[in-house]
Order: sequence, then C-alpha cells, then structure tokens
Amino acid sequence: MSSALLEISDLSKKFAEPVLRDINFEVHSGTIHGLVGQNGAGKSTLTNIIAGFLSADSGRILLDGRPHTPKTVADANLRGVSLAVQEMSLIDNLSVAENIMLRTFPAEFGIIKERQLLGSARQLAEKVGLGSIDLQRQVSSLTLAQRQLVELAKAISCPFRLLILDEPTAALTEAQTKIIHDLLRGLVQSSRAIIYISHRLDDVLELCDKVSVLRDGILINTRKTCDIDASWLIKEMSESTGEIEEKHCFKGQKSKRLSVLDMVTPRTKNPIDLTIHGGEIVGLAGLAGSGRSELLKAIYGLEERLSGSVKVHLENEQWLSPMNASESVSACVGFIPEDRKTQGVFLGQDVCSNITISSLRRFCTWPKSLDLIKEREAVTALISKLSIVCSSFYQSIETLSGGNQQKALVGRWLMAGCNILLLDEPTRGMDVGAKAALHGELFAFRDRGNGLLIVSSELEELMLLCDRIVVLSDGECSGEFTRHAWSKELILDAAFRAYKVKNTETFNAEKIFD
Amino acid sequence: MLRRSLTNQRIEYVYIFLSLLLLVALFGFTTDHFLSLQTLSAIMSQLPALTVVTVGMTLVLIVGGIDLSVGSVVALSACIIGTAIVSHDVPMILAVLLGVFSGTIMGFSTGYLIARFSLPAFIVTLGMLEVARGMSYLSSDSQTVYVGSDIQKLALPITGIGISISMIMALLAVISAHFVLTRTIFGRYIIAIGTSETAARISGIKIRPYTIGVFTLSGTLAGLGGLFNLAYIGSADPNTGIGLELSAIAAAVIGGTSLMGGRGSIIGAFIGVLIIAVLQNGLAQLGLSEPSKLIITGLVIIFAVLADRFRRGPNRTDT
Amino acid sequence: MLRRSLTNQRIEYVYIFLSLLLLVALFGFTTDHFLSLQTLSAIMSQLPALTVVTVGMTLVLIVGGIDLSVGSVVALSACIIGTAIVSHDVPMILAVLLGVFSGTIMGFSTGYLIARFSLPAFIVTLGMLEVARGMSYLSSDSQTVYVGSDIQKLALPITGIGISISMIMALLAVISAHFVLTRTIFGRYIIAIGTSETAARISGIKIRPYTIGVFTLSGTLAGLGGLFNLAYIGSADPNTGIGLELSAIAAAVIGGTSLMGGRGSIIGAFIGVLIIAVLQNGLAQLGLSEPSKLIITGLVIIFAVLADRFRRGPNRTDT
Amino acid sequence: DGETLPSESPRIALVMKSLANEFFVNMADAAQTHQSENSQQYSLIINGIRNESDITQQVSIIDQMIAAQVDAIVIAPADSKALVPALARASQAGIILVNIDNRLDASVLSEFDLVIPHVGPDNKEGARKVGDYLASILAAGDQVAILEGIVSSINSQARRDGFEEAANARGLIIATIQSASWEQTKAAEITSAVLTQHPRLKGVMAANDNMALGALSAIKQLGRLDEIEVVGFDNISAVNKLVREGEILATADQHGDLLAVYGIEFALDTLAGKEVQYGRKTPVDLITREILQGRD
Ligand SMILES: Nc1ncnc2c1ncn2[C@@H]1O[C@H](COP(=O)(O)OP(=O)(O)OP(=O)(O)O)[C@@H](O)[C@H]1O
Ligand SMILES: Nc1ncnc2c1ncn2[C@@H]1O[C@H](COP(=O)(O)OP(=O)(O)OP(=O)(O)O)[C@@H](O)[C@H]1O
Ligand SMILES: [Mg+2]
Ligand SMILES: [Mg+2]
Repeated sequence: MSSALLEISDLSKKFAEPVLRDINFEVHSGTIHGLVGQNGAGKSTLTNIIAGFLSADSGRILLDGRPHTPKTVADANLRGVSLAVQEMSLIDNLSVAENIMLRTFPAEFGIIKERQLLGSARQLAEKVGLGSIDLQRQVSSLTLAQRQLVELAKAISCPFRLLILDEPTAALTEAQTKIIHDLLRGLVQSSRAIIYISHRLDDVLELCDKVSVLRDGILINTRKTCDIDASWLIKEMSESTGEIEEKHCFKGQKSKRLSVLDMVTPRTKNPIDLTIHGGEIVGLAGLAGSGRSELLKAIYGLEERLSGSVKVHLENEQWLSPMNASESVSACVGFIPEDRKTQGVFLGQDVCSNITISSLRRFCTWPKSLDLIKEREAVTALISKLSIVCSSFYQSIETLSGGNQQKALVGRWLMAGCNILLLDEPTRGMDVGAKAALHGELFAFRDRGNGLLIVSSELEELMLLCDRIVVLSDGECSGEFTRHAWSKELILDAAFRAYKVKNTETFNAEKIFD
Repeated sequence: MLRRSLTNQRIEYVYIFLSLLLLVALFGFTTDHFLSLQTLSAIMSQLPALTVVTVGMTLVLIVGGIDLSVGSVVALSACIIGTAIVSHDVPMILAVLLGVFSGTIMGFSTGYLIARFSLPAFIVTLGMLEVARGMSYLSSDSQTVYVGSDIQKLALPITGIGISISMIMALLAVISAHFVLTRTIFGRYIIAIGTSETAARISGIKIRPYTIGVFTLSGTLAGLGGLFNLAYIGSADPNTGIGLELSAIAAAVIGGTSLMGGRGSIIGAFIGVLIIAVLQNGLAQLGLSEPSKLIITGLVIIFAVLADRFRRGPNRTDT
Repeated sequence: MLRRSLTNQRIEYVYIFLSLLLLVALFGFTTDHFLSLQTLSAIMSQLPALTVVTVGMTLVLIVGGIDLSVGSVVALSACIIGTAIVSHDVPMILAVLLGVFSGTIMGFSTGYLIARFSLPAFIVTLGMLEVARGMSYLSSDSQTVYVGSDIQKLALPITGIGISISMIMALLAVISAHFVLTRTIFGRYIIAIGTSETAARISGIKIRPYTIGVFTLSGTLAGLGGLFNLAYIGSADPNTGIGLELSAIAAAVIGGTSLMGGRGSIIGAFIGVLIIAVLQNGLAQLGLSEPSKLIITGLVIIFAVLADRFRRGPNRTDT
Repeated sequence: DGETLPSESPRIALVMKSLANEFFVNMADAAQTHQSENSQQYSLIINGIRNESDITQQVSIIDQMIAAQVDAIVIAPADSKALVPALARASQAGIILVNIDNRLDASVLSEFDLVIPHVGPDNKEGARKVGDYLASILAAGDQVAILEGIVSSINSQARRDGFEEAANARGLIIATIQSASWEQTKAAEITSAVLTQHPRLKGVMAANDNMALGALSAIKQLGRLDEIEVVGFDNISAVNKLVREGEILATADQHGDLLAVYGIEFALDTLAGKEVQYGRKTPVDLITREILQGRD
C-alpha cells in the first residue's frame, strides 16, 4: 500500500459539546476509505473540517505530507480536496450545467464559454448516469435523486486528489448506486483517494478497501473490508447488534382509517384509490420520480388535487374530508416530508417548539396563554420516550443530527395525537441503529391501532415494515401486494411496468434512473 | 423552557441595556443637564408613538414581513382624527376610534394583498406608503389641523403617577405584545411562519389568517401611533411620520429582531426605541450641527448591530 | 444555456414591456402632448441617474443584500464634485473622479462591514444613509452649489445622435451589467451567493470578495449617479436623492428582481426605470393634485407586482 | 406647434415647491379660483414637488412642462441658482416665464442672458420683522433658540439669517440653532431637549409654523408656557388661531394666495403682448395678537 495521502492526528472539535475527540486517521492513495457511524457520530463534521467548511479546535492535518489548514472550501479545493455534501449544495436558481461546472467554469477573462460549459457538463452528467437529462433545466425542478447525482457530478468536475462523498447514494435506487460505484472504482488511481460515508453497510463493504468506525466522536477502529462483515460494523458502531425483531403481525381491527378516492394529481395518469386500516402499515413503492411524494402530498392536502377526495373515518361511521394541511391535522393526520431540512423542522428554533408546534392547544390554559411548565414536562417525557439525543430541549434543532431531527418530527405528531401518519422517506440518511429505533417507534405506533402510509426508496425497508405495499409506476398504480404474497422481483416488475408498456423500444435508462 | 428562555432573554436584554446605559452616561458627561428629571420626562413624552409602531413592526418582522407604510399610516390616522374633530364636530372618542380604525383597515388591506397573492411585503407596503400619505393629504386638505389642548391631555403626565395616558397605553402594548409572542399560540405560530412558511403549513398552521392578522395589528398600532402623535403635538400634520418606518426597523433590529423572520423580542425592541430616543435627545442637547448629528446617528446604528453581532457570535447570517 | 436563457428572459421582458406600453398609451389618451418628441427627450434627460443607481441596486438585490444608502451617496458625490470645482478650482475631470470615487469608498466600506461581520445589509446601509447625507451637507456647507453650464454638457443631447453623454454612459452601464450578470463567472457567483450563501460557500465560492465587490460597484454607480444628477441640474444639492433608494428598489422589483436574492434581470430593471419615469412624466403633464399623484403612484407599484405574480404563477414566495 | 393656435386659449403651468404644505396649497387654491373665474382666458396645470428641497424633481417638472408645450411657466423655485439652466431651456422653447416667491439669482440669470420678472416677498425681511417683535417683548440678554428647516433650503437660510440679524441687533443671545427639517414632531423633540440644556431660554424662533407648533407643544408639556415665547412664519390657519389666543406670539404672512395670482397675471399680460419687465415685491406682514384683533 502506498504512503498516506491524508494524515490526521489528535484532531478535536467542539460545538456545544465535544463532537470529535482526538481523531487519528489516515487515508492512503489509491484507496476508497469508508467512514461509518451512527447519526451524530461526527462523520460530516470530520469531513467538513478536511474540506475547509469548518475549522478544527486542535490537532494537525497533513495532506501529501504538508500541513493542511484551509480557511475556506475554496482553499481546500486548491489543494485538491473536493467535497460532495450530505445536505446538498446546489444553487436552485442556476441550471444543471452551471451547477455541475460551478467550480470550474470554462472562461476567458471571466467570460464564460457557453458551448464548452455545456460540453463538459454533458460528459460529467453522463458519467454519473444523468445522461439524457436536459442540462439547461433549473436544478430546482429536479427530484432529490437527480439532485444527488448533480451534486456528485459537481464534486468530480475539478481535478482532485481527495474526494469526499457524504452519503452520496442515500436517495438513489440500487441501479443508480451501482453506476456510481463503478464510476468511483474507475476514479481511484494511484495518486487519488476517496472518503466514502454511508449508512448502507453492504455498499461500504462491497466498495471500500478500508473502513473506519466513528462512535460518539471517537475513531474506534479501522479495518480492511476483506476482514470484516456487516454485523461486526454494527457492533462497533453501537456496541449492540441493532437487530430488531420483525413485528409484522397485522393484529389491528380491520376498521378503515383513511380512504383515498379517485385521487388525480398532475403526475398521475389514472385515478388512484387507496385504503389504510387501523393497525396497518401501507408502503408506497416505485422508482424515483414515479409520483409517490406527489401522491402523499396530495393526500395530505399540500399538493394540488385535480380531482378526488380523502376520507378520514371516525369512530361512529362518520368521516371528515380534509381539503388542506391544516384540516388534515385537525383530522389527526400527520405528515413528515422528504426534505427534512427545509420543510420538516424549523431551523433556528429549539427542539421544544419544534415538537409542540402542532399541539399547542393542549398546553393552553385560561386565558389562552401557554402553560410553559406543562409543555416542558410533556416534551421531556417524549424526548426520553423516543430517546432523542439532545443536550436539552431548548437546543436549536439544526444542531441535532439528522436522525434525531427525524425523531423529533415523529414526536411532533405523537404529541399532536395523530392516528394516521404519512411518511416520505422517513429514514433517509439514518444509521442502522437510528433506523431500527425509528422503525420500533413506527411499529409501536401501529400497534396502538393507528395507520401509516410510508414512501421509501429502499425496498428492504418497506418489506420489513409494511403489511401491504402499493406500487406506483410512472404515475399510475401498477400493483398491490400483501405480506407473504410479495417478492422483490414482483414489486420491481410492477414498478417498471408502466415504462415498459408505454414504449418498449425507447425504454431508456433515463426513465428508470431519473 | 421557562427558566432557560428567561435567562437567555435576560442576557440579551442585559447587553443591549448596557449599550443604552453607555449612551446615557456619555451624554451625561458631555452635557450639563442630560441626567435630569426633565430629560426623562421629555423622552417619555416622545416615546409612545415610536413605541407602538415599533411593537407592530417587530411582529411583522418576526412573521417574515416588513411594513414600510407605518409612517404614512400614523399621519393618516392623526389627520382623520384631527379633521373629524375640527371640521366635522365628531365627538373625540368616536374620532379617535375612526382614526385608529383607518390604521386597521390599511393594515388589513396590506396583509390581505400580501397573503392572498403572496406578494413581497416590501413592495406592497412601499405602495401603501404612497397611498396612505396621499390619503392623509386628502383627509386634511393638506393643511395642518390644530385640534387643541383637549386631546393633549392624553400626553400630559397624570399628577401623582408622573406618566401620561399615552405612555401607559404604549407600555401596555409592549407588555401585551411580549405576552402574546412568548405565551400564546398566536405568538408561536407567527414565529413558526417566519422561520419557514412551508414547514409551518405542513405543521397544520394556516398561513393567511396569521399573516393578515399581524399586518392588521401593525396597522392598528400605527393608527394608535397617529393618536399619540396628535396628542403630543396637539395638531395633525399630514407630513408627519416621514421616515418613521426606518426608525422603527432600526429599533427592532437593534433590539435583536431578525430581518429574515422567525426571531425577535419585544422588550429588546423597546430598549431599541429608548436608545433612539436618548440619542436624539442627547444630540439635541449637545446642540451639534445637523451634519454631525446625521453622521453620529448613522454610526450609532451601525455600531449597535456590530455590538449585537459580537455578542451573538459570527454564525448567524441575516441579509 | 445560451439559447434557453434568452428565450426565458425574452418572455419576461415582453410582459413588463407591455405594461410600459399600456402606461404610455394611457397617458397618450389622457393628455394632449404626451406622445411627443419633447416628452421623450424630457424622459431621456431624467433617466441616467436613476438608471445607474437601479443597475447597482439590482446587483445588490441579486447577491441577497439591499442598499438604502444610494440616494445619499448620489448627493455626496454631486456635492463633492460641485464643491471641488467651485470652491477649490479642481479641474473638472479630477473633480468628477473624486466624486465617483467617494461613492466607491462608501460602497466598499458598506460591503466590508456587511461581509466581514455578517451584518444585516438593511441596517448597515440605513446607517450609511445618514452618514453619507451628513457628509454631503458637510462637503457643500449645506448650500446648493451652483456649478454652471460646463458640466451640463454631459446631459445635453449630442447633435446628430440625439442623446446625451450621460444617457450613453447609463446605457453602457445597463449593457455591461447585463453582460456581467449573464455571461461571466462573477455574475453566476453572485446569483449563487444570493440563492444560498451556505450552498455557495460549500461549493468553494469565496463569499466576501463578491459581496464587497457588488456593494462597491453599487456605491460607484451611485457616485456616477451623482455626476449625472449634477450634470442634469447644473448645481449640486446636498438634499438631492432623498427616497431614490425606494424608487430604485421598486424599479428593480417591477423588473422581476427578487428581494430574497438569487434572481433578477438588468434589462427588466431598466424597463422598471422607464415605467417609473413615464409615470412621473405623465402625472405631471396631467397636472393632478399631489394626493392623487401619490395614490396613483402607490397603486401602480402594487399593481405592477400583482401583474408580475399572475404571470409567474402563485408558487414563488418572497418576503 | 409650440405657438398657440388662435382658437386655443393659452396654458399656464404653475410650478411650486410642494403641494403638501399649507402655504403652497393656499397658493394653488387661489390660482385655481382665479382660473375658474377666467376660464375663457387660459387653462392651468399645477405641479409641486414632493419634498420642498428636491431640486431635481422641480427641474424634471420644468422639462415635463416644456414637453407638455405650455405657454407660460409661473415658478416658485426651490433654489435660486439651480433652477436657472432649466428655465433657460424653457425660455428657448418659447415659453414665457414668471418667477414668484424666492427671487432667482441675478448673476446666474445674466449668465444665461435671461430676464425673468419676479413677484415675491423678502423672506429675510419678514423673519427680521418677526424677530424684532419677539425682541421687543423680551429683554436684551435673554436667550433664544432658532429652529431652522432643512438646512440647505434657501427659505430656511433666509429666515434663519433674518432671525439672527434681529436677535443680534437687539442684544438677544442665540443659545442654539438646530434643524427640525420643517417638521412638527422633530421640532417638539428638539425643543424639549434644548429647554433642558438651556433652562433660562426665553424664546423660540421657528422658521415655519409647523415647527412653531411642535415647539409650543414641547413647552406646554413642560408647563412653561408663561415663560417662553414662540414665533413662527407662514401664518397657517392653525397658528393664526393660536396667535389670536396668545399661545404663539407672532408669525409672518407672505400672502401666498396673492403671489400665484400676481404671477399668473404677469404671465397673461406678457402673453397678451404687454411689456412687463419689472419685478413686484409683495408685502410680508407681521401677524400678532394686536394686529389680528385690530382687523376684527
Ligand atoms: N453547527 C453545529 N452546531 C452545534 N452542534 C453541531 C453542529 N453541527 C453538528 N453538530 C453536532 O455535532 C454532532 C456530529 O454531527 P455530524 O453531522 O458530524 O454527524 P454525522 O455523523 O454526520 O451524522 P449523520 O449520519 O446523521 O449525518 C451531532 O451531535 C450534531 O448535533
Ligand atoms: N420522468 C418524469 N417526467 C416528468 N416529470 C417528472 C419526472 N420525474 C420527476 N418528475 C417531476 O418531479 C416530481 C417527482 O415526483 P415525486 O417527487 O412525487 O416522485 P418520487 O417518486 O417521490 O421521486 P423521488 O424519489 O425522487 O422523490 C414530480 O413533481 C414531477 O413533476
Ligand atoms: Mg452527516
Ligand atoms: Mg419522493
């Protein structure tokens, strides 16, 4: 093995409390180095320091044997460090091509050469499997998966020595992930290295040469991947196996909780009908861009409904028909969006007000003022019940790790007394332990007789959680499977169906991958 | 929540309160009579209008808007009250209600336009600034309307208590707005909307009524400001209140309110108002030339946000 | 990119251009002499100052800031040029450079304060508004400085071409700013910073130099605006340009620029300037009363953003 | 077609400093009345600027009036020098010009070879009269404060100078001169601060009546109405009433209503081909309680 490209010694970083403690870490040229750990373990913080976005409190970083103390990301770029971040850094008001080439605009005297820009962007887009996308679209119109690929293309647009990828595949399907992995293998040459952060341990084991485990800000262990397996990693990350026993027994009464009738959204071709029963978890599967998020939002009343209605069934044969989000909340329906950062949490506000925002009426005493003590007690109880890791409930929510933010969002709806929960990609970017914990909460929620509708791009997750899976394909309902009557192949086949039927000859990769 | 937020806030107030004391001390040293009861009472009589307008502005800023029309609405309300009393012999109580209500209507229209059509508040209220100014010229026939000493009783210190009815009402507005912001659902919701409209909608909050409500409140408070202004001077000048919106925004921001929405403090804003009043009074007592006054005022405003930044640390970025 | 962005933008211009034509037609019907060469030339001679200031303002808005100080800086620059020529016998070229440079310095200081300490641009430029106004009183000794006809040559139409040097320079500023915004790295980077500072920083863009650069540019353009104002009037008035910032912001927003940053068009802003100039000219020719003028101006501003909203659809939400 | 067609009556533009100020509103009203009484003879366009000292806007209005092809412009200039070049353009376009209110600067006029008849009062003289009257009530050695308007405005400067001259001539001590930008509220704030700093102040001289009203309210607030005299300028109706009631000592009346009418008549005469080269100084009357009671 060649010499160390990156050498970190005794690096520490503190926010409110220590996040990284005496990290010693080496990355060698020619390798892909995996970095795993639970949510909040400090992976993003560590890599952000290397990439110049944050600065360390103490410690030393050597890049190529020379001290590396970048003040800005631009400085780090100059030294050949390139970063693709977890919370994406795309500029909504610029086009796909401009975003890809943002760091390396082809220009003369500061004037951009448009033709060259398009050409280079096209090449990079093809590399990451965005081959036939319209490069002049604004990135704001892309789906999450497409955005992630653009982010990746942007990271490899400039010449680099060290490429840092922070969960590059969290929103991708398996096929897309495979393309990316092949690309990365090709990119690692003798003089380059890649740091690869992911919660998908199988991916890490398959792709990486070495893997380091972070736990609570301490680098516990570094091993060659050929020596270890996933359960070892899980044990290292969490000191526990993280296995949860599957509780897929649908034992609720078969009463209807929510029915969707003839729902038509801008993306759907045929009206969609759907029913959720009490004590049931329904999954919504499909390829990226198949319209799952849109359907979910339409049910909740956020997105435009072209026609159709939603019925929320009450105890006594009566029902409500919420037309917008606030009526849905009144009907005890909750929704957790896929874009946690901009749509889920209130950045800048504390954990407490993030949790209680939808249930403030509970804490209202005469005359309409909030009982802050009662609120505090309720939140404290919820935090310990969901084991949300935070220093206190008035900690600002943006300083929590993604997993804990997600738990707080679940907590918001538990607090509001919801009995139907709609979740969009609820565990995106969460580690195994946190995922298991969240799954546990969802099961517990179901077991109290509530209904759930879950969108996820990870089929395994749906197959683990759901009692029933509905498959969307290009905006139409292409299949419905119950537990024990499904298989991965059947579901995937249904997911591809609409694309195949439409035009077998021009069935192209883009339709699947974008 | 209770304990901590109190401590946090107290610390915020302590810092800005220190700036205020510093300013007072400075003027105490440089002038002969600044530290006197008379100065206090002079400042107290100037405060009510700016105070209520700033309270409204702070709420508007917290919900993520801005209201440039308040100065004109102050003039409109004062002119309507004045003209009603003088030219149309309307009883004072009724005239006052009419004036304040004109502010309510302006605020509601503004809020409705902004919320219903998701227009930028800056531009809508800029338009309203012109409209309300034009209406105040119309209602007063572009004349200064002398109302006389009856209405001035509002602004005169009550014997025994030492402060005026205007001031008591302004303080009540501060206290109730502080209560509303920190202890009611309305307050939590406007903070939530100001932080992220999408997240607020997903949480089941209806955006429109709250946005309209806050602008209506701001308009009403500006109408009240018109009353206080009229009570202070005793006559209604359709040209009054030009530039008041900028003083109110400056006071709110000096007091820790974010122009990006979602963060703000009524008590802080009130201390901001005090800083501005002390500054004006002190500079007038110093009798500096107009250019020097302007330059010092500008520098103090910049210095105040700079001090705030150093206290808060460099992480938070506003526009 | 080239083809696509052009088409998009052209559609934007068509709509706002139609509003302009509508306004012109309206005044053409209601007045006798609006549709005349004289009106055109009157409008042309008023344009240069507002145009360059609006160009600067548009860039500042795109990068996510705001500049309230431009009106005062216009006055400062005009006073410095005037005083230098009249009281200190400085050669005209040198005096002009001095004046424009004073704008550059004000802009740079503003930008530096904002970028270095991440202060809110609204408040810093509000402070600068006072400071620059004070300095312009100081530099002109609070007097209107009569400079005479030499400098007015800049504003007189060149025979043969029919437009003045001021106007040519202003048009050049429009064209080059448009070019910079759409065709250079600088332009893309300020769009990126205005869209999301964090995302831009993570992408390896250095925020500070660009922010400072844009504010410096805006200050310089305001300095140039002072020159054009001086050339138009022939004398330097320390009171000129009060409220100019609001006109410039209104023009930019009417032209499709977002107050939230990241989106804007120079050509659109220029059409916004034309709309404002036509409105002022037409209202003056109608000879309406002051209140009616104010109310109409306010309504037109609101109507313009409302029309823009209907064209764009209700999705985009600005403050 | 700038020349009037025989069938068309001439159009006269009245360009003022503000239409949002009582003095100029009265002026405009008088002009309007005059026009409706002589509607066969001419038509009238009235324009004012937003901010009394925004010269740029007034210059624009002149250009707009040139574009509107009016036959005559009657102007109350916001500045004595700065307006001249624009008026020269108007003159070149064949427009008859009349200067009312403040007088345009003679040297600049001659630079442009312009002769413009003037109808107007002498602000400085008027302020001196008011100041003299105040001094006659006070004793030599008493302290007074001067409130000026927007510092660069020529009216403000002329009135301030008049007050100063009167005070100096009669031995009053000027404690402070501060600008309250023509505004009531600002005047009230400054006056209360000045009264604190100069407790022995005996008089406030305000360069317009709105500032006098502001000063008065500050004095009332401190309960010192008996000790301190206030004088203003303009004789707006609100102050006229207070002078009558004895709360404000004196103000000055420049007869704004006459100014505009005289100006229009000058213009009409010129249009009719009569020779009118000379200016006409209009009176500035001192208004005091005695004088008002004498009139009743
Ligand atoms: N700006 C900040 N201020 C305060 N604390 C922070 C900040 N950013 C991160 N933290 C804290 O630092 C810890 C490490 O966060 P980091 O984002 O590095 O974790 P991670 O391993 O990347 O987690 P994930 O897998 O969820 O992405 C967390 O506890 C988080 O709450
Ligand atoms: N192939 C496509 N054709 C047209 N529009 C598309 C396509 N893919 C995505 N979109 C647009 O992008 C959005 C994607 O839909 P939605 O977010 O509901 O999909 P999804 O299945 O949740 O995908 P993702 O996993 O990317 O979130 C829709 O609003 C749609 O307008
Ligand atoms: Mg992370
Ligand atoms: Mg989705």
